[in-house]
Amino acid sequence: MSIKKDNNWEPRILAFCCNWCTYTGADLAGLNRMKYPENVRVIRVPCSSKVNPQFVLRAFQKGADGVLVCGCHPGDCHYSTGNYFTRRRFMLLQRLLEYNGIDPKRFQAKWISGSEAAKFRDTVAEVSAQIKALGPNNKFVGAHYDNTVMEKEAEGGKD
Amino acid sequence: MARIGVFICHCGTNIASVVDVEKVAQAAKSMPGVAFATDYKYMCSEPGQAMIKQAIEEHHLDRIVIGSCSPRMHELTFRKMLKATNVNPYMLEIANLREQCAWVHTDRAKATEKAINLVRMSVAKVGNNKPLHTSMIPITKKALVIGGGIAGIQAALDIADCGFDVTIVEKEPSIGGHMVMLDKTFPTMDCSACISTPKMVDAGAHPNITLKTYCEVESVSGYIGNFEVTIKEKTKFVNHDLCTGCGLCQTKCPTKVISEFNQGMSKRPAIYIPFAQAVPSKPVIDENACLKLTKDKCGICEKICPLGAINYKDEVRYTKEQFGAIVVATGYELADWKKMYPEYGGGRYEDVITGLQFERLVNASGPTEGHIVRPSDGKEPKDVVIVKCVGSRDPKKGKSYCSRACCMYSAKHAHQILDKIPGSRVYIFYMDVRTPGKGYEEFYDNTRRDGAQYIRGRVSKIYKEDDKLIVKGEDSLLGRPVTVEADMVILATAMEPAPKIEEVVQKLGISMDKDKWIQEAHPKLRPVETQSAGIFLCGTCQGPKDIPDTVAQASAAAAKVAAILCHDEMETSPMISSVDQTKCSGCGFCVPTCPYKAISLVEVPGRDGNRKVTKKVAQVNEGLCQGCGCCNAACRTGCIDLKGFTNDQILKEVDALCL
Amino acid sequence: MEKILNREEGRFLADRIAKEADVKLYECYQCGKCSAGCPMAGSFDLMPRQIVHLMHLGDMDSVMKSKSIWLCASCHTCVERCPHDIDIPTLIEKSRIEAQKRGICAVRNVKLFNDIFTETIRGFGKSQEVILEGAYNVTSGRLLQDMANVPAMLQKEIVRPELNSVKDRDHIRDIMNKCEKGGAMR
Amino acid sequence: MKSYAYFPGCSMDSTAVTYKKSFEYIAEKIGLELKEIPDWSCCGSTAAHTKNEMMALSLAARNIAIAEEKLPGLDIVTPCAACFSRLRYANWAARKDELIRKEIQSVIAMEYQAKPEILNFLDLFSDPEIREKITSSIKHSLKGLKIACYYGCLMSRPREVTGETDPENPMKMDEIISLTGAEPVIWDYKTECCGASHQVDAPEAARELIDRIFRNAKANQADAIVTACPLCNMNLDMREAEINKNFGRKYNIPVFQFTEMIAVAMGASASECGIHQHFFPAFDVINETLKRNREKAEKLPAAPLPEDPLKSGPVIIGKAGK
Repeated sequence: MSIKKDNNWEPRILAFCCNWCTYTGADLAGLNRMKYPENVRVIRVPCSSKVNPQFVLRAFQKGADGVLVCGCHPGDCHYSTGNYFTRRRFMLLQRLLEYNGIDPKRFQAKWISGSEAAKFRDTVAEVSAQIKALGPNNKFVGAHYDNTVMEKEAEGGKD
Repeated sequence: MARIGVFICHCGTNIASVVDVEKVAQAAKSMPGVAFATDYKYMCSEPGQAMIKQAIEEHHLDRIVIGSCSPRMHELTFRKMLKATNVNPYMLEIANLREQCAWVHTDRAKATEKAINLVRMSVAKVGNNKPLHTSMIPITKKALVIGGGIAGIQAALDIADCGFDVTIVEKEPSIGGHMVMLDKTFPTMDCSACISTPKMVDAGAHPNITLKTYCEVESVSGYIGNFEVTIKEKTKFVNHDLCTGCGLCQTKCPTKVISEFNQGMSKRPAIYIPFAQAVPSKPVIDENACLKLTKDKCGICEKICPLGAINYKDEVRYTKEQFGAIVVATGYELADWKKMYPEYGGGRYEDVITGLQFERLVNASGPTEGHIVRPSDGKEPKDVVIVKCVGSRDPKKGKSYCSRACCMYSAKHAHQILDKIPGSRVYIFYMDVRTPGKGYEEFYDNTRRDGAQYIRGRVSKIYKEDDKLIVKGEDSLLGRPVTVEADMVILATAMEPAPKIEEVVQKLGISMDKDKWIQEAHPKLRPVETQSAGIFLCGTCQGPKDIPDTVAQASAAAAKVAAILCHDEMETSPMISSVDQTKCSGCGFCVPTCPYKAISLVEVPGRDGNRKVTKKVAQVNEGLCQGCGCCNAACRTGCIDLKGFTNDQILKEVDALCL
Repeated sequence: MEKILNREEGRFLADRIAKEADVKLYECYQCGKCSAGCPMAGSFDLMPRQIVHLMHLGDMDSVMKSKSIWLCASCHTCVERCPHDIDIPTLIEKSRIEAQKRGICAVRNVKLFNDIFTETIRGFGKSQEVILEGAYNVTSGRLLQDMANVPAMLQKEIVRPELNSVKDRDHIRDIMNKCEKGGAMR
Repeated sequence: MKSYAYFPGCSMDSTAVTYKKSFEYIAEKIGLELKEIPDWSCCGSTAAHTKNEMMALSLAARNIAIAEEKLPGLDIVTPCAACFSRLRYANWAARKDELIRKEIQSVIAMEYQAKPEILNFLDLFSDPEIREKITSSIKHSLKGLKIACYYGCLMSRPREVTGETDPENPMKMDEIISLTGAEPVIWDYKTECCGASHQVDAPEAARELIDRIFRNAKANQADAIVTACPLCNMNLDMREAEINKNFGRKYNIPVFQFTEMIAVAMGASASECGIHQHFFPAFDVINETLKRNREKAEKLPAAPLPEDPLKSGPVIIGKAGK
């Protein structure tokens, strides 16, 4: 876990992007040579509904400063209804995070279609600026979490 | 221990000009599990691929990370390449260093740092990849078309012409649907029967087409390539193998009931061929009307049938058949305006008719031999009102959508009245006139030239005083209430999905929109597909449309079917969900999340301590699963997981990102 | 006078009225079914449909100056048949109350009759046909209106000359005053 | 028999003589007792809601509040469509929005829960028990008398307030009237507005509405119009002669209250039910019907409801062939 203190600190933001809309939109942003901050890392998933709230918790636990979940616009889901589940799940998760003292701005869900390259760029810039203003996520720094428990869970209780 | 090979592509200068690719490759070497790392000008080129293959050999690599362009670009290329090596094609991850790094950043140091991070994430993920294998499923080279209207007929003919067997299931005694009821078709004023009956005959005579009239789909199981369909054949009480369609029975039958085909405006016998050009031209007995079947009297048809084709003891039959693909063409029905609009008389006035009733009235083979007369007294109407949007564009009483065909057929009706009845006047109450089609606006122009009066406003009330129907509307362009004393009123009623569409949709495992029209997979790019692979749609079951659009869609659906049936077998994607049944608690939470109904609960033997028990667990149908992973997040025990995107793999990516 | 749409000041008033009436003005697609079925439309200077449209444009001025808002019989035929369930009677009622607040009234006699009616109630707690008709005829200047029926009324005992009255008149007066003064002009 | 709180309304106490007499006759015969709300006051009528919404709600609510206090647990019936509408509005508004209920409470300075249901006379006479009693006390048949049942707007609309499921074609009165043997006709102006609220202050605009109602009743061969409201009745009855004169019509359609028809059928004399007290001569048509039926000495009653063409299936053009 890294502790960031210097003034040139850049947040580290994780973006889960669905393969059919947002990931395509992000590729299009590249194709159009749009520029946005370097601090966003995309993880490709088939559908935003694949994103388990556990992934988000894990990211915060490991020191990510922000998490974005992006998918197709409601009604346009490649798998017809997946993003409705996403929306409901993450509305709940946001409240849970807030309850745990994580600023809700650190976790956002956005709908970006395959053609909305500019929206992808703007979203990244905007979220990045917001999180930069919030400062590093120190919530779990020094907390005595036994990560191995989750690790084991994640490995499917192989022991 | 994994032996990972990392290959960083320069993409000419596309990546290398912003990212220090050598530094990335260098950094990769120290990542856990990496046995080999290098960079190269063009990884996707022949020499690039050869280099990777060679590295696999030399360094005994068992999984590969390529840092290059987007996986959406070359993932398939590299998978294909791996097929020729010892490495499973799915033991591959691609770090997107071009579209999502080099092209969007300018700061070399930061971009390089990000690239290293991206590669680290891919390395972490690939370490948990498992070999996956595509499977091949054989394809039954036969299609099922549900519905024998113009959409179903056209789709069946096109598929059959490609050389595949087709079965049409039609619930009525004849194919033909609504089109054969119509008199003329806009905007060309072709005789509808003249252009649709030849197609019906073609369908009946085509060596590759089997007609199953008076039949319904009872159940559907299986998946693309191999649907198993049970077809229910309703009781015809006439053996069609013996019957020659001579029609003698029809003429002698003493019972007369309302004719569905003539929209209630004439009668037909209990044993009947619905209309003259029916295909097949063989009768069925209406069991609710037949004296023999209801009261055990009469029996004339049996006595006079020269071939002994009548069988009062007929029973419902079920047959099972395999199909490779299904086309849904269940069509529409007119909404029952009588329930929606008590202010239009709610059906009390005989001279307030629907557009479809008018089609029968004006049709030369209809109940009046084409004479437009009032149903109540047989007089020729002079003043006719046409009311558009009855049930359409009315979210409170009817449907919120526009039924699309009414503007044009109302113009056609106006034209026909003005043409056939000298001195007649036609008033058309409309909200908007919508004519987006080839030759449509011109047709509307001509109708106005014929003398049709278009009045912009919705009708509020229709009632009868003495001999006249009083129609009250507003001329909203004048801002003044207006009244027309009409002899006849034609309502352009809304189209709605065929009755029992819910059952069809449920049996097929496809979905409907809020108005019960069948949902297409994508409104623009996959307009004739449903989201269930192998099931296609065409015609008005998808939404209101006119004949040209219906026929175009039917041929499109046929092409999609042919594209499946032309293969002997098909490859399935291995990146689908699977259940670890030893961990599944059988809670069933995953079942409703699946848009494809691919998950079901099954009973399997299990153990409770020492006792043998059966327990319920989830099971994924591999033919139906499309690999979205929605069920994964719903699973409480984490036992259902998407291959290629397992929870484990993604968590490893997250961890690597946060390092 | 020329109307400049973007300068219409009535927009906020119209929007507030629409909100209170739970009406979404944009839903109206001007089909005219309301006006076609309106029994009073023959005497209206603005069709019900036009009232909705003017409110949507923010031109409350024209709405409040119209006769239609006074002539509406509150029969609710329009909303019953409206494809979008737009509650026109409530829009009209609220517009009329706003017009009264501003001293606007295009049909004097309707207001007059209502005023007399409410005053009768304030006085007696029950309505009094005889006083009502008499007072109205005197103040409106239509002295002979409906007078032809009076002899028949008396003869057929349809109207008795005695007055009905509530015992607790103060209560009624109290309620009415409170509503008028308490700013309860909802 | 179920007991009810009774809100007569101002007109029942003054102009609606025939309504009052005939209802009291029936009530006595069948042993129906209504408990009048003590010191009730005007419901506010049209005038109040034209001026001030809270006044309209409060004036109506005062009566409901008194009923809640003095006649707890009883539903309220009222013979007048306008009173019915205003009282129901008050309850509807108060039930929908707690703030409105509280505001009304503070204005009327009384406890107000909006608990009792508000019923009109048609609801009351649709009570199976009352209907049973009426059926068994019918003596004369009004068979052959064609009736246009006029419901008016306030008992029908808006449906969320009145609870009417079919405001275009209600049937309650038709069902009640058919108990007398009289034959309700199908017509189209059952719930069209008669303009009663503007007959005094805007007669030029409102008279036409009356004309249209008579015209449609005539076109559908009605011998008489029957109402269930003092205002509708007075409005149509009092102005029929004027309409004939000013519009050049020859309507001969008396206007009754539905209770008069029942009272007559139960054997009331003219003075007991008031049928001679109409503006437009109404006695003869009843008298002739009774005479005709007495001569035929027909047994009673059960005239069929108007045949519903919807149930008899679609139209056959066969008729056209004639």
